Amino acid sequence: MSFTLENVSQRYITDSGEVIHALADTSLEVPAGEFVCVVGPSGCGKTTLLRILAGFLEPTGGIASANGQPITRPSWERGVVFQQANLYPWLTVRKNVELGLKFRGIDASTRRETAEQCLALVGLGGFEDKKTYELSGGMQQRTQIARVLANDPEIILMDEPFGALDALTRERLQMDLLTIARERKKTIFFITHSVEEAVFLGDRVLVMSPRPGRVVLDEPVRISAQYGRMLDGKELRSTPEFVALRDKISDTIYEGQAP
Amino acid sequence: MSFTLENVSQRYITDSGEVIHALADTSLEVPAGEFVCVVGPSGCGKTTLLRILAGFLEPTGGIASANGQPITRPSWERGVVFQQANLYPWLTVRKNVELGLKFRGIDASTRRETAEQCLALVGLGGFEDKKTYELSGGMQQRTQIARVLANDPEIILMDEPFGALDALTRERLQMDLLTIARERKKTIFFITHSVEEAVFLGDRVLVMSPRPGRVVLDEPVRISAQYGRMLDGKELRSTPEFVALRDKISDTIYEGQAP
Amino acid sequence: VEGGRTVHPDSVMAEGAGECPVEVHEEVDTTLTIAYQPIPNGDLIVRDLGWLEACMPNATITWEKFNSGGEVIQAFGSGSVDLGLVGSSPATKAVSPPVSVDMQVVWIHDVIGDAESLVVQEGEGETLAALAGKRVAVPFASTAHYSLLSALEREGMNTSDIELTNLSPDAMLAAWERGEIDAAWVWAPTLPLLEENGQIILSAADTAEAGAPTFDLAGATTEFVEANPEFMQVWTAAQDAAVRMIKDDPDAAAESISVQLGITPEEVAAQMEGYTYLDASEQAGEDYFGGTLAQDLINTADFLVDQQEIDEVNTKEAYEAAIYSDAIVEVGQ
Amino acid sequence: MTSATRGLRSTTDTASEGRQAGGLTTHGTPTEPPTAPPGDEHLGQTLKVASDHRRSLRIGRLRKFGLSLGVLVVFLAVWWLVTALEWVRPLYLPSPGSVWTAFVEANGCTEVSPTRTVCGEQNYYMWEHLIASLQRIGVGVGVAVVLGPVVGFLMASIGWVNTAFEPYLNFLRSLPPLGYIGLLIVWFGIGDLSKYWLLFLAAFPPIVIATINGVRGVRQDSIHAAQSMGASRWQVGTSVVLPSTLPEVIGGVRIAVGFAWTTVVAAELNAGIPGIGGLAYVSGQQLQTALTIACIIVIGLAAVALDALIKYLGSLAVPWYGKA
Amino acid sequence: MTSATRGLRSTTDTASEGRQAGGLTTHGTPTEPPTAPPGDEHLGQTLKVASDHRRSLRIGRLRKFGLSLGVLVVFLAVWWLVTALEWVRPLYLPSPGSVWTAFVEANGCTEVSPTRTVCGEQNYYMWEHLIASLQRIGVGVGVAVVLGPVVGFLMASIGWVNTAFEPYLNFLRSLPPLGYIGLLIVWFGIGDLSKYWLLFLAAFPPIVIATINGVRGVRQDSIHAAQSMGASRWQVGTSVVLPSTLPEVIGGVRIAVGFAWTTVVAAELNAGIPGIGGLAYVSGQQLQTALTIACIIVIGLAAVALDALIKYLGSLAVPWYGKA
Ligand SMILES: Nc1ncnc2c1ncn2[C@@H]1O[C@H](COP(=O)(O)OP(=O)(O)OP(=O)(O)O)[C@@H](O)[C@H]1O
Ligand SMILES: Nc1ncnc2c1ncn2[C@@H]1O[C@H](COP(=O)(O)OP(=O)(O)OP(=O)(O)O)[C@@H](O)[C@H]1O
Ligand SMILES: NCCS(=O)(=O)O
Ligand SMILES: [Mg+2]
Ligand SMILES: [Mg+2]
Repeated sequence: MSFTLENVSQRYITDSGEVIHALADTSLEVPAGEFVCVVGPSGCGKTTLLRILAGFLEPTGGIASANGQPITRPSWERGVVFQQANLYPWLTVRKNVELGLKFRGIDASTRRETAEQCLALVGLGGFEDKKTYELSGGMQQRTQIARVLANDPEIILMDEPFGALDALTRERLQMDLLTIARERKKTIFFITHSVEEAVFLGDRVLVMSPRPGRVVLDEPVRISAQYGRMLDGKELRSTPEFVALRDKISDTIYEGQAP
Repeated sequence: MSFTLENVSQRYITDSGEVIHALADTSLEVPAGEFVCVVGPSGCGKTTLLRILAGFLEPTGGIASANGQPITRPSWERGVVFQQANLYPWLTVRKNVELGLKFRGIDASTRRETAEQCLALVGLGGFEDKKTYELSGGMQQRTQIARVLANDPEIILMDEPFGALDALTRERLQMDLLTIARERKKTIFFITHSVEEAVFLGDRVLVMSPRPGRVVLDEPVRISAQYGRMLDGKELRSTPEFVALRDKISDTIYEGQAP
Repeated sequence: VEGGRTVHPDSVMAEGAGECPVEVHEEVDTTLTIAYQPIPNGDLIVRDLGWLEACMPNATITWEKFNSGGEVIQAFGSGSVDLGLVGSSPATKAVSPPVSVDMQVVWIHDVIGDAESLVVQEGEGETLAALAGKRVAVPFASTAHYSLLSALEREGMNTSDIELTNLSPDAMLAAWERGEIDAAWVWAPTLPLLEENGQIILSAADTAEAGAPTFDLAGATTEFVEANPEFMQVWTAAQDAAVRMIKDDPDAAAESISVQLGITPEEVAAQMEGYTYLDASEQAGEDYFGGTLAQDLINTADFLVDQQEIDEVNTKEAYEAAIYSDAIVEVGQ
Repeated sequence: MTSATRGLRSTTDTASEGRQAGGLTTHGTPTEPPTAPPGDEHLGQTLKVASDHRRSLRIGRLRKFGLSLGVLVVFLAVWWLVTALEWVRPLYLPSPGSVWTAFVEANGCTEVSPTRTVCGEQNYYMWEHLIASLQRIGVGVGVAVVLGPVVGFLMASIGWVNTAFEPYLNFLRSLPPLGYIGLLIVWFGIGDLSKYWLLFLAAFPPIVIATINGVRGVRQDSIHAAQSMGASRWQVGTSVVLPSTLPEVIGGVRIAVGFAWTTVVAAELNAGIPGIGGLAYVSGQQLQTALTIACIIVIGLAAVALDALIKYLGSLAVPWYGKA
Repeated sequence: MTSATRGLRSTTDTASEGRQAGGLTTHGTPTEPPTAPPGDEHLGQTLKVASDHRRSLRIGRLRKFGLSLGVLVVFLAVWWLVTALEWVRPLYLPSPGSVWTAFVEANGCTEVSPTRTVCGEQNYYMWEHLIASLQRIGVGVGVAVVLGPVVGFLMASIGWVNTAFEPYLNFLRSLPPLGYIGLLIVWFGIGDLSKYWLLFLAAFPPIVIATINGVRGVRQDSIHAAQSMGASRWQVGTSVVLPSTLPEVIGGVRIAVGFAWTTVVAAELNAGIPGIGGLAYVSGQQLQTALTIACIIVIGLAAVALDALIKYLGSLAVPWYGKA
């Protein structure tokens, strides 16, 4: 499933009546199956963009659409992974993962099977009957990913999903996510603060400018393609292409921020 | 001011009576003026170590001392910078920074002067009379640093001080901190999750093993020394020495974590 | 726990309890709620010995305890009570505007005498006039309140001449001992305790002599009375039997009442001195149901209008209509 | 980013249930997880206030006011209708008109006869009754406001004090004032002292409990930070714990004042004139239902107004609440 | 790291004031900032419970129990002394012994004359009075527990309902039960119905307010997450908002029950026998002070016990509270 933005812009009104221009006219086209990473300074409108795509927010200008249909409200076809896992503590891990299917009226045995598959996929086989609050942060985040995967949405929107994790857990989840994205051919919109993460994960990296946010750099990442094979993390990070791309993106962000 | 740990170990007892061996026998000597960074997997006892050094916690075994004196309780000579800024919202930025001096009975005009100097040092000149909750996260963190600096402690203990900041702010504060550490010749104990940050900032990096925590790698960082001059962030990160050291440390952490 | 118990099933009852002192009327099968107050008179004997239940085994009777006439009137208004004990002044209020409850006076439980008296602290004077500017406590809206007001009026005084304070009888005692009040118009069990270091200067008996008698009356809703003449007849007969027991066997009467009040029979006997109890034939006479009772109510109402306690006096007919004497006349013969 | 950007709203929010529940807030620090607002029901927390505010803006102040007024009008109309149709006897439910008349008369003078004019009720205007009660609440709650935080502080910070007295606090909290007012009168007389005590006893536990919760909720690191700056135990108490606890204490005071209002009639049962609670009681006893209802309405309005005042003063005293 | 590692304590903490205030807790996610515990004063939150627990462990259960007992003994001794020395007339402050006797007699039978035995007080044993009151509280609070959350839900999620009725809620919350009990009697009679109403009216506002706060406190992202999984509005309500709100609702119920106990005497002023509040009132009127005090103590103990029960049931119903 692809999605597009046409001249989407967003203004907020504060309590005091002030108008905040969060997102400038933004147009974007993301074909099905692409892994897009978005970076940019804090407050530049990344989350706003994601909320528009998710259908949590109707843009004040322009049209966002998925597969040609305008986005008007949240839908299971656009799964969202938040920075906080947002698991429901009154449900077990399994029940959390089954929840989307339950909402959609899928029968119990299919749900159970799907949940188990997805949990196994994120390396949480055997934790099905745990309470969510008995899991570590990393495990909770993986559960959230499994929950979204169980619903099998074609688009996955992720808002700094690994931001609250320690470096180690983060790296592991990055690898898991890459595998899943490749295997399942999902369209992924991934917000991060880490330029390295963006370059490492994305097929394409968007850099946004400070408020009002706009896309100031739209860069394809083709390092693995250039090397003709998948590079592992350490290898990839040591390639000059990686370093160059990282620096270019960092520089772009810095420039936007220059006083 | 130097500090040393002699066979320091720490056990916690849980509510259910279970004993958690958080810190194995640890010995360490940190000379005055050194910038020590500590990395290690989550739960390995880094914070425990810091709490012992700060005097918040008496170790269950061994002796921690600063300048040869056993550490028995918190003291203004060992300033602590937390991950959360912990500013007092009922005080203005200036009053927050003055607070330590006030506790110690320093007269008002000296306090005021010192506070202004320190705020200027962290780039917050002009924000003295703001409310703390009007500051951004990065500014709050800088205020905290100014607050600790105002007290002029010889040892500064920092527990993931930049963990909650975005990449950009983080880089800036790293630079600020390096400058301050060099100018003021502080002894710094710096906990981080980011291996890059540790290598970038530290004169020396300690890697701790999973629980019960112990120092499994104690590595001096001499890259700038090798190049005979201060390298800026980007340069430094591109040197092969940096990459090698980073990988070595990462590997050590991974090894410890291997299932 | 089911409510409305008149007696605890584990209790050992008095001899003769549960035996009807008059004719048993199986045919009465009405359902009603009776309001009673902890005042030593025949009502408590009837309740204690279970006479109504024994005489009308097919009636469903619930007894509810109240602490003042005002509360009983309120219960009448909500239709929660069909028959109950009220003092003459709350009763007058009830049948006068704006309240105008549709109710009837059906019995005089007692004529209040020395039982409700004005006690004055030692050394605070012996006349009402001496109480000018002093603090006098009374439970508002009670018969004692009325007695005090009418005594003041006779003395040519008015409520602003004294510091009139609303106190419940239980609070009076403490206030008295602490010297916070100089006088109180009240009844047992507070009265004898105040008397220990006080002096009675006036009582309801004095007010009665001056033409402002106060009674503890029984009132019933007109609707109930009209629908249940047989019940009223048996009830009146039982009350009459209780009054006769008070006169003929005061010890047994005192024991019954003492159980109901939770005090000793000796204390009860002392309290009963302060009341006059009238049997049905006496009540049927000139001074009461046979004649002046309605006028007593009108006088009370007049006075209450003066005191701004009620808006206006009802018509004479209204008060006369509020007197139900059929049963009394019948029982009194 | 300054606080001005907190608690904002979108001009065209695709509003749904979720929109009303929980405020959407931006955070000063991007990676700071959105913390759930503290559950305290009392102080204006930015999140909730913001959400209220958004809603209010959306509805529009005027429309909101109109709605409130509408409900009031409907309420009065139904009341009037019930009484006009005589569904209930006027004695038991007087018409709005007669309640209003009772209110007006209680605040003015009426001629009873050409020679006599009576002012107020029970020799005081109703507003004098109200002021008398306010004074009593002021003293009772005032003492609780002074002592409550001190005791709460001691209980929260000295283990054995807490162990020793906490059970009594819970016990005290649920005692019916009507049950022990008799004892208070015995000990303190029928004068204002026993009323002060009753109001104090009603107000004290909520404030102590709120303070204890406040002190226990102070972040460890806040205290550690002060200690590492050289604060003595005393300085930690006054400079950190005390101000940190303020919002909870103010919340406790609001609960306490509300509770005090509910006990004001009990306090003024005996010798309660002047006093709005006493007037309510006496008029009830004398079957002046219209006046009773007028008193009750005045009590309710006074309580709501006093609460709004404390809330406002609280927000001045703790401007950071909900923001940091 | 599992929840077992939360709320732990050091074997040798260099305890100071800070130690008692606020629990030191490790977090599942290392970079998760230590969030201040929610201010709700009611449910056992891990932090606070943990801190209690630590303190309790430190003092030792036995010592703690000893201390409580000691305070009780001292209290009783002082009481006994005051009465033994006749500082106060026994009529006003009966000795602990006579309160105990009153308690025992109210639960048993006494011979009044050779032929008659009277059991209980007012024809009911004291425990029967207590049960009667418990039943009333059960019904009154029970209805509030059913309706309160529904109304709270509606008010929190439908803007105009809130605007329309919130003022009345605040108004209702501070009305003195003694003031309006008369009206309730007029409308609902002197039977149990008016008592249920009174207890309901006392219990209702705290539950509604707690529910509103609960609903408003639901994290926006929680709701968004469900919507993005395909939840309908109804499903969001039942699957997300409802369970999220549960802890606050339980807290509200605890406040409500405590408040209901404080009004039980008012509810049972009229036709309150059997009923422990009614018994307290009636015995007070009859100057049976010892019995009144016994009743008050029983009410206090019953309230504390009931609260502990609800707290316990609440912690079973919301095992995640304070943990997630
Ligand atoms: N609900 C809202 N009401 C008003 N203004 C808002 C709202 N949400 C966000 N904003 C403002 O819009 C701008 C963009 O916010 P957004 O959250 O999209 O940024 P972001 O790029 O995700 O930032 P971060 O990296 O900090 O998460 C910010 O300046 C913010 O203050
Ligand atoms: N107060 C405490 N009581 C009991 N156990 C504790 C306590 N504090 C920490 N621990 C345990 O001790 C171990 C070390 O904790 P510590 O906080 O020092 O780890 P850390 O290295 O700082 O971890 P992180 O990177 O997550 O901050 C952990 O397993 C933790 O669960
Ligand atoms: N003797 C007082 C009775 S009553 O006036 O309160 O009904
Ligand atoms: Mg964002
Ligand atoms: Mg740590």
